[in-house]
Amino acid sequence: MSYNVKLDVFEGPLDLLLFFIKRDEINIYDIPISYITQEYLEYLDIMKSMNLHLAGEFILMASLLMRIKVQMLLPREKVDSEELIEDPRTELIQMLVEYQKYREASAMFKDMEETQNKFYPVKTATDTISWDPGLFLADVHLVDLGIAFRNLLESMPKTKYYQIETYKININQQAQILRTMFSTKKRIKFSSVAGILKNRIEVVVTFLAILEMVKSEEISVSQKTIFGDIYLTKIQLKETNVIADA
Amino acid sequence: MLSQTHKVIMALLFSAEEPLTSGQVDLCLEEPVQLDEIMAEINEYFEKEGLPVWGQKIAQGYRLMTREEYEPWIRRLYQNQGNVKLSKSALETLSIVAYKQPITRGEIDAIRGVSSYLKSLLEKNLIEIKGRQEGPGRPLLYGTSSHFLEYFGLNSLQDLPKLKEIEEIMNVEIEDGNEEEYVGNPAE
Amino acid sequence: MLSQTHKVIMALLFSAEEPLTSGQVDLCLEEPVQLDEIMAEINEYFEKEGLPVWGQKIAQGYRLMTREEYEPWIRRLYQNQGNVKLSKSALETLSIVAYKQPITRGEIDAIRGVSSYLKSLLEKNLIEIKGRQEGPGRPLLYGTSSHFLEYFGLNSLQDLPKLKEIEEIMNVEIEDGNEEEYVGNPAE
Repeated sequence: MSYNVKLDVFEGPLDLLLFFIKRDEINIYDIPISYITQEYLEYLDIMKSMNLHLAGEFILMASLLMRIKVQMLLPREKVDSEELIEDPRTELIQMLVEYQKYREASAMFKDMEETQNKFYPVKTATDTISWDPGLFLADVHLVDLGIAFRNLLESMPKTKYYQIETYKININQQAQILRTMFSTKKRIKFSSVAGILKNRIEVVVTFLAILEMVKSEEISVSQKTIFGDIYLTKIQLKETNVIADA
Repeated sequence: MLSQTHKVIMALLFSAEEPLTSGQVDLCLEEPVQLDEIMAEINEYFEKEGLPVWGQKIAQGYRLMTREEYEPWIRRLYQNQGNVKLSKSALETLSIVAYKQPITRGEIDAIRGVSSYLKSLLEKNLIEIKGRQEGPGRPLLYGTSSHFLEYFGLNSLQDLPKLKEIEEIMNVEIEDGNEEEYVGNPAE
Repeated sequence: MLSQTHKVIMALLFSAEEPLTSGQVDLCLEEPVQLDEIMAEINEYFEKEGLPVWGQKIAQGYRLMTREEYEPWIRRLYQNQGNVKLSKSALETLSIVAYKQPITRGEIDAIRGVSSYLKSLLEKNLIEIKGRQEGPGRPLLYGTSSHFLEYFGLNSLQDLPKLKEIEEIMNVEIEDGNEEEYVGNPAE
């Protein structure tokens, strides 16, 4: 089988299938599934042999085709003659018909584009009129707003963020704050600890400090109900070890 | 000869950066006018004088455009930029958006069978975000913009050829194909 | 009556985005023309017909202008066509206010790296003062207005495209250059 087809012309698996359907004058509502599967797989083989990367959608379609083929080969169970047997091709046919509709429509858009491209809008200079030039330049849409913001974030020097993160807060320091709190109380609610923290980073670091202290058996944590407040309790016995570690 | 009203409307047409609507003309003139009638007269005048322009009814308004026959010269003026045409996949995506709007990216992909790129259509101002779909994930909904109408020379979305008409074209093509050949295919 | 050359040059003048130079005209017509003479004749024609436009000679060439006496109407047109357009810097500022509100001017400037003018956005009622920040100097806090939501067709601020969604739209574009090549990407 020879293919005089440009490799890059197919928009996707549906486009490729429609190419076979048109080329071989196949009735889209009665696709010879075995034949078309073979054509499709041969095409994919050619792509592979040319060391071309196949988009996942093409592989997916291959498996759909093979599934339909198998379903059609299976002997159908006897059913009530009144009942219609669902054709395994139905879903594929619906997809192809729907896609073909818009593919035809896009050909029409192409014609319309070509026609309209022959007209050029008349442009008059307008500098005799005074208006606010800062507010009269470009059409703005919602996505422009998002893109503008995203680009600004992108262009900001990244180091700024890191400076703030590594700045004046670390696990040891937060652990020390907790130890100070434990010097007057044996048990502390986590919510009361979180209450004095200024931002998310402090909460995260403090939480890490708590985990460290639990790991070194300096404190224990407990909870009475699910999603309830967490209690931090100082473990007296291990105190000497911890001080030695610190 | 041209009346004062004709001249004022012509001046507005010349200076407008987007299609001039009847509402805008009424506002500027501070009295209601029959824009369609006046534009018909202005177009008649342009034609009679052999001027290289016409007022096109587009995107719910009128825009002054050069006549088709001057395109070869004007194109030379723009030789370096030229009119960049939309790619095949952009046109496919756009036609799905046009007929099924408002639509999510997932729905577009499902019809095309591949993932679609919306950025260039958004950048060219042909489609825009129309809101979010209710339900899980609340995905963004896309639709066509008013520039879309201008770009394709349409007055409104109702001027889009009905998909039914397209289906009819397709059916004719199918009937043209030879169906009998495949009746006895080994697959069945 | 107008000659073909006059009409072609008129078409070029009408569609040019920049002042039309004698060199450009020679290139488009593929023969040298006396642009000054022809433009004088075209202007004479406009005058005689009472058309609301004329070709103005400036340093770089000729450009199409509307006549001064139509300014009052055109001004009104810009006032109601132009109120929905934003410059790049206004857009940047607006996007920061939209996504980071409530925000102080200092914080906006820090993100943009330049000082920002909020006056025009305030005048256009796209942003508004939301209060004052606690702390030194108690600077004013800005946020978007309900008109902003209306203008962008949003139900609430939660409907703003999320940064993740913008990333999706932007990033996929890297492959968009290959959009005709879904099948044909070289593996290595």
